Amino acid sequence: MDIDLARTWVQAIAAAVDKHKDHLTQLDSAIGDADHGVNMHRGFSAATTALTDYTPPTVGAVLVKTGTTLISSVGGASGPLYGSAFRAIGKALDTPTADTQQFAAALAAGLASVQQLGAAAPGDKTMIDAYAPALAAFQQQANSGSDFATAARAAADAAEDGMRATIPLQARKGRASYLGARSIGHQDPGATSTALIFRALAETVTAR
Amino acid sequence: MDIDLARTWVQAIAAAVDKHKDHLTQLDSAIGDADHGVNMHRGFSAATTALTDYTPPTVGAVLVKTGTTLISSVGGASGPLYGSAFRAIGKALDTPTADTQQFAAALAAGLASVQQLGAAAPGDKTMIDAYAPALAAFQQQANSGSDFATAARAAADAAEDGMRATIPLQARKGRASYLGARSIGHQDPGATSTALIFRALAETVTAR
Amino acid sequence: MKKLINAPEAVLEDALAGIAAAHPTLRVDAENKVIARADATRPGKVALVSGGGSGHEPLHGGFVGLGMLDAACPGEVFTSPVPGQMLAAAQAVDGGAGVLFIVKNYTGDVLNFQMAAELAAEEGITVATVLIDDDVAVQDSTWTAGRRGTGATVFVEKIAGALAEQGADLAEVAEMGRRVNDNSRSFAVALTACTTPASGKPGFDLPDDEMEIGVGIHGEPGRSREQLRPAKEIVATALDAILADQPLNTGDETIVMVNGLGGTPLLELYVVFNEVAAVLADKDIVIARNLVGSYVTSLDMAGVSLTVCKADADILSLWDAPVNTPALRWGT
Amino acid sequence: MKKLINAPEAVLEDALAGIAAAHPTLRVDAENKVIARADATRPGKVALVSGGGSGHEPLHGGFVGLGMLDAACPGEVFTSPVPGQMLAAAQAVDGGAGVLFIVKNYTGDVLNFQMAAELAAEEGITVATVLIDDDVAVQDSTWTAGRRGTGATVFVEKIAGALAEQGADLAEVAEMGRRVNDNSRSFAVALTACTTPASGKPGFDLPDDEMEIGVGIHGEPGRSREQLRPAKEIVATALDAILADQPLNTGDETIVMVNGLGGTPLLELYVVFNEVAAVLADKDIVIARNLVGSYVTSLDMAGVSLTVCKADADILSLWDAPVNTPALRWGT
Ligand SMILES: Nc1ncnc2c1ncn2[C@@H]1O[C@H](COP(=O)(O)OP(=O)(O)O)[C@@H](O)[C@H]1O
Ligand SMILES: Nc1ncnc2c1ncn2[C@@H]1O[C@H](COP(=O)(O)OP(=O)(O)O)[C@@H](O)[C@H]1O
Ligand SMILES: [Mg+2]
Ligand SMILES: [Mg+2]
Ligand SMILES: [Mg+2]
Ligand SMILES: [Mg+2]
Repeated sequence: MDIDLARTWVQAIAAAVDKHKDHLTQLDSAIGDADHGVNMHRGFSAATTALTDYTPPTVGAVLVKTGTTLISSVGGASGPLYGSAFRAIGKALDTPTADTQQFAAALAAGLASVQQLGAAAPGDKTMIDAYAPALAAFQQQANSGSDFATAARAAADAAEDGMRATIPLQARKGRASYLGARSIGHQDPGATSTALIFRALAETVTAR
Repeated sequence: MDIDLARTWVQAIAAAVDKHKDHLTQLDSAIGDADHGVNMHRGFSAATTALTDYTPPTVGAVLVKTGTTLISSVGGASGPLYGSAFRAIGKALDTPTADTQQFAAALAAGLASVQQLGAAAPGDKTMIDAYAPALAAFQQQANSGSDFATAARAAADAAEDGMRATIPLQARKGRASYLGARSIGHQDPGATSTALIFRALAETVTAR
Repeated sequence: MKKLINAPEAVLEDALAGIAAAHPTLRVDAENKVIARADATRPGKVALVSGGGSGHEPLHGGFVGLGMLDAACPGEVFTSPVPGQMLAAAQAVDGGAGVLFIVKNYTGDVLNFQMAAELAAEEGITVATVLIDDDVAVQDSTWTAGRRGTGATVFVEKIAGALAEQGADLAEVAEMGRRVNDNSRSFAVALTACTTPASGKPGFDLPDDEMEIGVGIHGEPGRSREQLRPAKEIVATALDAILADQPLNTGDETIVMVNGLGGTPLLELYVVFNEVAAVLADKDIVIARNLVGSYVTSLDMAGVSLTVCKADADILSLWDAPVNTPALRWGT
Repeated sequence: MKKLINAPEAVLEDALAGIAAAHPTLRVDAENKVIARADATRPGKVALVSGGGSGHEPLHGGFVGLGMLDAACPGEVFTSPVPGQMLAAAQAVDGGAGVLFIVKNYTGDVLNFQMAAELAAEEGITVATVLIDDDVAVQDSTWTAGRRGTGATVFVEKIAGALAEQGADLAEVAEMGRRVNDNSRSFAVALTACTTPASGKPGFDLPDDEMEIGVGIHGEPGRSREQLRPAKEIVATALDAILADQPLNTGDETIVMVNGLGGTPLLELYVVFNEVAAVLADKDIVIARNLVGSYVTSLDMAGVSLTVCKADADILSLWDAPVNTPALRWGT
């Protein structure tokens, strides 16, 4: 991972969010308040704009800027959560490039930050349910010496599995928790956007 | 026409209005404010109640009481108009019985009262468009020596023709006038209730 | 039909009981269906009475109180009240200086108030009447029922009410009421039909991309049906109609009401007000005072009415005078 | 979707401009999206700041003014505002005595206000926070996001605002806000779903004879779906839930709000209030003060929420203290 790739990743997330905006909003409509697509779109549009005239010294700087922009533009639950995640990931990557192990550690810092802020555990039907398995898969590939692209693809696959696995869960955090048992049977919007983020990473590094 | 018949007529109107309540309201929904059925129902229910413990000295007293009750219970445009009509008809029948010619004159007084109050002319798409032809038919039968039942049936037929003839008219009075040309193509609710009133008269006197 | 009611026949009675329970400043006569100020009319003060069909809340009951109406007579939903109610109201609030009937121009309201005025006269109560007919969507001619009374009612009730509170006599209060009506024009647009409890069905079917232009407040269709357009264009249509009927000059001061018809969120009313303010600012017409909210409603109809009243210094100072009613309150 | 707007993306900006144009008592910072009192905070007065997603108007902007909020931060529709807005609001209204954040308990609102509090602290502004979580329809446990904040927000803003106006310090004002929240319980029922401008479709489909029980104010479905029932039974369900959670005793005094969710006519709210008054009277619980109207809305949703706040003499006297905001005004 280098500075250029980091920037391309954020742009790829923005493109994916743009494409899936309505889907995210419709998922959020079923068990939330119908704004997740718009929120993510507003945030990642702002992030790509913020990165346009910015010359980042490190990989991490790209992601810290992205996180800061998310916090200042998204609002809602996803703004602070994703914003803190990107900031934590970025802060762990204080170098012009990062290898697979470094990136795995950064992703772990990002997840820790989401959990610290949102206090959600795996199985609560949140973005964590895509993020945690994605991180685990990435870490495992890194440990077994796979290259970055392979690790990222494994993470994306795991995120999508985790995303689908939110369907039968009853929400215990976020707005969907208000529905009690009625949240069962719906896919979590935040887990879905997390899967988009990891898929964008896999595609970005694979394309390189 | 005698006191008993007058009372039976009012009861027959109440029954007809009860049966056609929803139809009257739906007609009023298309070009008015969707209350004509409820208005008529409230009024004639109150009228039959008012007549229950009342021992009228004359035919007219039955109808004056009916008119007064309509005024005090209906509201809307139809309350004062029908109320005045019945009061005027009743005031013209200050006797225990009334023959066909007397009744024709009374109906004329009723129409005059509606016109004086509402200032509508034939063709304005109001109750007048059923009332005026009904009166003319009744008067004509009275003049040619027909019996009361024959005259009343002719009046009912004419009222129904007049009612149907309101469909192509553009309203110039009442709420339907606000619609301008869009009132064309709809049957006037008040003309429809007037036709019910004359049909109830015909059936009441025929049954006797 | 989806309504928070017990039964269609019980709506008025139940709502009146609710009004009585909610507002200690009001005295509700459930039998006669009259909503009056809890305090007696000051002897010598002209009393203001208005009324009309229910379904337009807060009009009229929400405007009963100091500086506005002395009593309101609510009829059944969309049905003019009966003369007996109006008489009872006049008797309840007459302070010896006469009673002003404020009547929206609908055949039913006009006839019933007319009969009530005759009854009141027989009881020795002096009555004057102000007829409200501000809706420019309706063609006006001697051959028709004339223009409907809509939003201007709020302005007339407030301003005439303030003048009465100051001790003006019946002729002066009526004259001011007529002046405010003459100075006011309204126009309304509906995005959805409303459903009366008695009918249970929407008054008309409106496709998802269309609106009714020039509607009244009784669920009747409007003058025409058009494609739904952005707020800016809807406002332009409404203001064009209003200003065509009563041209205003540079520097003229106005009171403007952006009124929700019952089912329209306040958020949207502010969007509309922003457009109104922009158009009038462009013409150098001053919005000296405004109301943005749902004041003259049509049950659950989604839509908006605009009312513009040309206001001189007298009118503005009466507007600013204290008022204490459930729906309008300031200065107390 | 039928809305009086120009474009979904422009709703907040346009509405803010409309609020600015309508209310000279407010100062709207369009750039930072902050609605503040036009007059500066009296030095030494604790400043109250609230905010949340838009679509709940008049909450919160309509409660900015003397005796209530000093500033409000409106987010996008149903989306918590961002920390920068809250910081800008705090900076704009801090009078040196600290700022109270009044936060409805939603993950987004809580996290964003938390970040704002950190930023404000860095700027030397003392911040205290009151969390509103009055909705008994939501199961409360340490494992969940906890109860939603809904109607009690109005009570907290009014009562804490009055105390701040009287010169109490930040701890006292926060303490009072928490007391009012602790004393308040709400429950809501929806007859229709609402439609956000961005999604363009109703949040859920509800058959014509069904209602959602225990909904929030963000268009989410409720705890269960039931047959539509008469107002009396709906009120019984809601009050049962409220009183089960906070039993009240004979003679207890309360402030009760019957709140329309945006698409409900005032006529129906009075019908509902009548039922509430009857149930509480039956239990000898006193409704000392009440609000009947649409104060905390969910766009165009048809439905009602009930809020009951147990009130002692202090709370009642603060409730009665002067307030001058677009949506609540008395004593001035
Ligand atoms: N406490 C939490 N921890 C982690 N993720 C959460 C938490 N609460 C909510 N989320 C995620 O946020 C998503 C909703 O985001 P969004 O719709 O943008 O915000 P909001 O819920 O404020 O409208 C949910 O689908 C869920 O994945
Ligand atoms: N000026 C008038 N003269 C005669 N009949 C009228 C007049 N205005 C209205 N009507 C009649 O009244 C009917 C409507 O009655 P109703 O619906 O009960 O009252 P409202 O129009 O007040 O709701 C119309 O269909 C019409 O026939
Ligand atoms: Mg959401
Ligand atoms: Mg009618
Ligand atoms: Mg009517
Ligand atoms: Mg949201």
